[in-house]
Amino acid sequence: MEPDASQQLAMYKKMVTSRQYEDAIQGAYFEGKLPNFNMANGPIPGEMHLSSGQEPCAAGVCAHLTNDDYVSATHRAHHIAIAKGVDLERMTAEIFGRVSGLSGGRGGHMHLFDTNVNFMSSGIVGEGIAPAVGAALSFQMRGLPHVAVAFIGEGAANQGAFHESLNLAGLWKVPFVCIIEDNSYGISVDKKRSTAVPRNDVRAAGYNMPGIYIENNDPLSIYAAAGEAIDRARKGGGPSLIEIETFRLTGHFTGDPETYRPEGEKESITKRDALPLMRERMIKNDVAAVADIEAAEQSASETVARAIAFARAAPEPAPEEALNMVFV
Amino acid sequence: MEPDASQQLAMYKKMVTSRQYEDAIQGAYFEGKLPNFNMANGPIPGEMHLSSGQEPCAAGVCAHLTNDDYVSATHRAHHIAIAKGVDLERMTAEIFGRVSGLSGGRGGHMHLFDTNVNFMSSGIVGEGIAPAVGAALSFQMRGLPHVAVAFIGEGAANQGAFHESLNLAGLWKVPFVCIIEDNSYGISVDKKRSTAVPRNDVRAAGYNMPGIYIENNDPLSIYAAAGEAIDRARKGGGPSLIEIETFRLTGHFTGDPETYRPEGEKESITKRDALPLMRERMIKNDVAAVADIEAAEQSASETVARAIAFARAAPEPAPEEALNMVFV
Amino acid sequence: MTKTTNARKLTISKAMAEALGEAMDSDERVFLMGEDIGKLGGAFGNTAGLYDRFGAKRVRDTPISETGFIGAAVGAAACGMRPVVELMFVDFFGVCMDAIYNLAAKNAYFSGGAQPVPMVLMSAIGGGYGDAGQHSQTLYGTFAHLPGMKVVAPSNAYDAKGLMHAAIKDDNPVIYLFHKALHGLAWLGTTPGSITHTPAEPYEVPLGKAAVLREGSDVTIVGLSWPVHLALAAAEDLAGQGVSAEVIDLRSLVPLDKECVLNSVRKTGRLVVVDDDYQSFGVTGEIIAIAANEAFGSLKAAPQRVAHPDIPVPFARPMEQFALPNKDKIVASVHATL
Amino acid sequence: MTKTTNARKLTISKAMAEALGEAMDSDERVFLMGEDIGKLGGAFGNTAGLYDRFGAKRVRDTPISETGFIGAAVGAAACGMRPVVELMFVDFFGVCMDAIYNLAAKNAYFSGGAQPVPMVLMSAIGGGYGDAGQHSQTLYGTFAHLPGMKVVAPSNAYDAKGLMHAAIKDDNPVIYLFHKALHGLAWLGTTPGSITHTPAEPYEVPLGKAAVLREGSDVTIVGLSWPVHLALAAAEDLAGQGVSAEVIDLRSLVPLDKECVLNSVRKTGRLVVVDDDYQSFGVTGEIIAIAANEAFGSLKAAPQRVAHPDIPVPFARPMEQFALPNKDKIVASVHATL
Ligand SMILES: Cc1ncc(C[n+]2csc(CCOP(=O)(O)OP(=O)(O)O)c2C)c(N)n1
Ligand SMILES: Cc1ncc(C[n+]2csc(CCOP(=O)(O)OP(=O)(O)O)c2C)c(N)n1
Ligand SMILES: [Mg+2]
Ligand SMILES: [Mg+2]
Repeated sequence: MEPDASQQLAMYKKMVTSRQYEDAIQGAYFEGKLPNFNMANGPIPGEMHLSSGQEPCAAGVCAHLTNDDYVSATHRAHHIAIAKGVDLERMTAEIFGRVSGLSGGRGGHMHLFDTNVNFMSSGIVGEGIAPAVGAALSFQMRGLPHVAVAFIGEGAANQGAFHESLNLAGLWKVPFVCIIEDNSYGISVDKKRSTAVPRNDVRAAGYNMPGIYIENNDPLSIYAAAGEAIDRARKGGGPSLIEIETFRLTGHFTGDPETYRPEGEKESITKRDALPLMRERMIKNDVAAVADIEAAEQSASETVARAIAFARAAPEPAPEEALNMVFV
Repeated sequence: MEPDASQQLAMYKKMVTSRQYEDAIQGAYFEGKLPNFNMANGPIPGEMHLSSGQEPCAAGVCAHLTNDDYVSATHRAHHIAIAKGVDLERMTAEIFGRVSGLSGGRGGHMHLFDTNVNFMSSGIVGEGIAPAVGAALSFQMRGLPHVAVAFIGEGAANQGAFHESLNLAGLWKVPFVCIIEDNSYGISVDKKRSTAVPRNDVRAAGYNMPGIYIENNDPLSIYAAAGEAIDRARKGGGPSLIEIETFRLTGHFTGDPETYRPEGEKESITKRDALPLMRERMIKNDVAAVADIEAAEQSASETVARAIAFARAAPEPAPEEALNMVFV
Repeated sequence: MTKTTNARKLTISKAMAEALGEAMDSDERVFLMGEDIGKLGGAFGNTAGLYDRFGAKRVRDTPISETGFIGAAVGAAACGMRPVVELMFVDFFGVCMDAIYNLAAKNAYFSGGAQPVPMVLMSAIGGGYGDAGQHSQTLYGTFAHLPGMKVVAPSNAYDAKGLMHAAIKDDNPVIYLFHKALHGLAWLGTTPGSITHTPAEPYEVPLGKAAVLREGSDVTIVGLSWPVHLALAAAEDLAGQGVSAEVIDLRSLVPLDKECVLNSVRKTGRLVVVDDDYQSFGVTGEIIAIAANEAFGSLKAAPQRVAHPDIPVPFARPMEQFALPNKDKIVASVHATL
Repeated sequence: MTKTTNARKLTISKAMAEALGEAMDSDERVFLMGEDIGKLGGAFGNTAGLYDRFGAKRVRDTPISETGFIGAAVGAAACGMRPVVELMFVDFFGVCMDAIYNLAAKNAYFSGGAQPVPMVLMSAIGGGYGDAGQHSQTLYGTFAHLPGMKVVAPSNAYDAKGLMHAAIKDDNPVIYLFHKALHGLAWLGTTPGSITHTPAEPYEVPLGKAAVLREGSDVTIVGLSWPVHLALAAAEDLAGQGVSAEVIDLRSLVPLDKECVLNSVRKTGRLVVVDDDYQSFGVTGEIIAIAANEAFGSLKAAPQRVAHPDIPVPFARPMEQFALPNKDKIVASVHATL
């Protein structure tokens, strides 16, 4: 399954929007937090986990999804939310803790829900997998042609929730795909020190589903593999597990000094950044004209700027609003 | 690895002790509970999970263990405790809730601890696996030649704890063996309806350890496979996963009407009962003389009778004793 | 609680199964998941007959994967279903608490109300029959302490059915705890007072409304689930001693019907709280604190409590009975307030 | 608490790391497990420098497998080790609660005392810096409610070091909760009062002894961890208003130093309990219930409480600040008792 020219450009646009978004969030995040980095300060308090470098995973997978398809994402969710079509203005307002945010500021960056596009995220490693299996079950029970996708990190594949959820999915043959973004780190612990096997695709055999490993953070291979898996799931062919080699170009959280990285790693993964590589390839292969690419980039920065402006303009919630929505 | 004649007889003796023990416990358990079965009554209140039929798993594995080796067992623990050498009199007193019981009656049948032989059991499915990995870790850290073995049911292999523990074991290459007693049922749910794959040995590949499946509940094959795995672990070769086809000849709990069993199943597994089969084979192959076998059986019934008598004679604990040993 | 005498008496177990069946009949979105709830009808009979009526798709046996299937229920609830899941014994909450308290209970809040989680988690509580420390706990205080879930525990079949209907209709996660000593299964023995008239039609008992089971003027005894039957027995004894005890069945801890308790305490001036959960940092403390804080002027004596001491539930009968609340402990506590 | 002024001031984070290093020096059986505790030195710096000093075997980074490594600690403890494990945020307890409350906390009881579980579980609690509902909880009430574990939460570096030594020496599982607002990390901001003189030598602060941080005669304010600093600030304000407040730092919930609280309440006749945990069915209820039950005759006014309301911790600053306990709320509560 090869993405055609317009699909490639669309993916690139998602990726570039996501990257610009992360850059903008990073800028806003550091406001008021420097010179002495203190998480509590600035327009965006708390932890911040950016996805720069991992855009191909989200763009390649979500290219095959409609609004009805369900996606659960992790603490590192922005690229996925953008690829899934989450309302970026309300999402940004949420990250800024504003009243027009997706949850009116109750959840923040780690708790992004957009029911219009069936998107959720959470801050507990592995917590989103089972809900996606349950969403897939509901599609299966109701005879709907939708699929559910759980995005997780390679670190999450060692949580019990991963095992239980994948077994359920394989047992019930629900339309579910598990995407593991293998950025080779869970915070500071590299995969070799956390995972008994080099690649998690081998674990798929334990759940009666195909396991695929994609090297090199390549948007086109991701698109192809995810397309096949999602298609199969949609047609009743059951779940799949896809692990993708990707790169976390920033720290685990914004402000992370990344002292645990081996010498030279940052440079080497930066050289493998999929964004410029895809851009070059599109040009080289005549997939898109430079003008189209620049237009996409321009439109991305406008989208991002609009979202940030929307968030900044939105009012803060009234304190007592905290008491609402515990129960509906 | 073949057990020699005396080893076979020793295994048989463990198995026969275990079977006679379960029969005796079942008899005592029903006292005061009939005609209207009420769990609260009789000398042994609460649930009772008997192991009749599964003796080969315990005998074949524990034949390779010393008192220093660590074993964690499940709610269905009697055969394993007996094979591991737990003090049968104190264990029985515990099951009867007497003051001379292993914990003075605090734990009961689902909570059997004998620190002299490094044995524990618990009532939560999958709960014992991680402690065994931790025991193995302690042996590794201290340079001791001991191993730790976790016994679980096939149903437990779908718990998150299984996955997390096996990954840890494979990652740290600790001297650990996981034994899955596949009696094909978790209470009423058969393996086909709980487990995405027919056999759990395939899951070992996800944890960087050998996976072995043993058919037919055969004591000799179990002895051989366990011997190899334990030996390898003892020598620093890392963990293994062994799943054993076995048969639960009774209900999940004593009193279980077993209405969920397909027609004829009970008869067919009873025909495959390893106890008479092993007895016959030993005689046929001249491994043991009938007289030796009968002596073993006689000695087993004396052991069992002594244990039951010890328990019945032991006093009940003082009520206020309940307050002690929460903290040590 | 309308209780007529000559009538359709059900056990709590049967009342739950009946409510589930009715809910499944009237609402396609309702389905069941849990261990052994299919052919077996549930370890405690709560789904008896439903597998045959509704089939394996809507009455789903699960693997022993509580995090998996409770988490799946949350996702199914997000996509238009109304799952009812069974956690066989509440003691198992430790293997799946994240899916309960961080996921099911908080998604509504985290989504600003956009993604409600209409699900019911039913689970067996309580001991008294020798099942020891990992199969005899009640733990309702633990759920009630953490925000985002409603917590109910019926004391009789009438309430059990009505509360189940209300729980299924509720758009929030409801933890529905049934006590083994009340359940009506032969193999567990049953407190007779739990077997009550239960109308054959669907009806709701609202979540968050306590019931005054017996009126009295000298002392208020508060509890829920099994302990209210102990309280009723104690009240009967006390009546013989000339002490008039009011007995309140909270029926749910979240929402908590504070007003019912406070009104009674303002009337009687004396309070005894009875609980089958661990004593410290739990239900008894909360009820007493509410009374001390909001009805201080009415209190004529130190409030008392009868609860499970802070020890694991012991196996041996003399030790377990020692630890459990009982009628005599309640009577003694009432006397301590007089 | 011996606090000299001109001295070796440490943060809680450094005090914990120092105690861990000393314990590892003097006892080979002590080792550490947890996520990112190795090279990184722990998400909160509690193991800073220890990986270099003691190596990867005794300072073990783990996978994100809390049930696995906490359960493994129990097994290691059974086989002669004394593990200290870190659960990065207490909010993650839901994925491993079985290993904590049913396994670690009960094995001593289930073995009749034959198999103690000498382990420490340290975990970060608290919010106030915008980390939202799954990274800001305290949850100590939940642990304290369930039998078999000790629960400590230091309010300053002196206690942090001494309690850590005592916890490691203890043969029982100890849940050791350090509050992020006190921890002394630049990126979290720190309440200055938590940075105290800390002797360079090993010493123990006994588990279960509360500290009277400030003597007073009109009202008793009880708390632990971060809230005691709010209580001290409130007491200062109150002093200016002519109200003499006694401030008690419980330091541990299990064991609970009831006598210290009761003695103070018997003296002042007034009680305010401050907590950073959810209000209902938690710490404030328990302390008030104890006072109402055991010092009823001394109480001059309704006891009050200041706690986190029963809502998830909200993200946005105005809402989070609204939910947190603070000095003004405490002062107002004290006035309500006067
Ligand atoms: C159950 C649980 N344990 C630990 C954490 C703390 N934590 C947050 S992110 C993270 C690392 C996750 O690694 P991975 O799954 O690879 O995702 P990545 O951060 O690389 O995107 C950890 C340990 C958590 N949030 N939840
Ligand atoms: C976490 C947990 N879930 C459910 C149970 C209830 N339960 C007890 S035994 C059992 C079946 C276990 O099946 P398996 O692991 O195959 O062991 P077997 O009973 O066949 O020996 C179940 C579901 C439990 N004790 N713990
Ligand atoms: Mg990662
Ligand atoms: Mg089984």
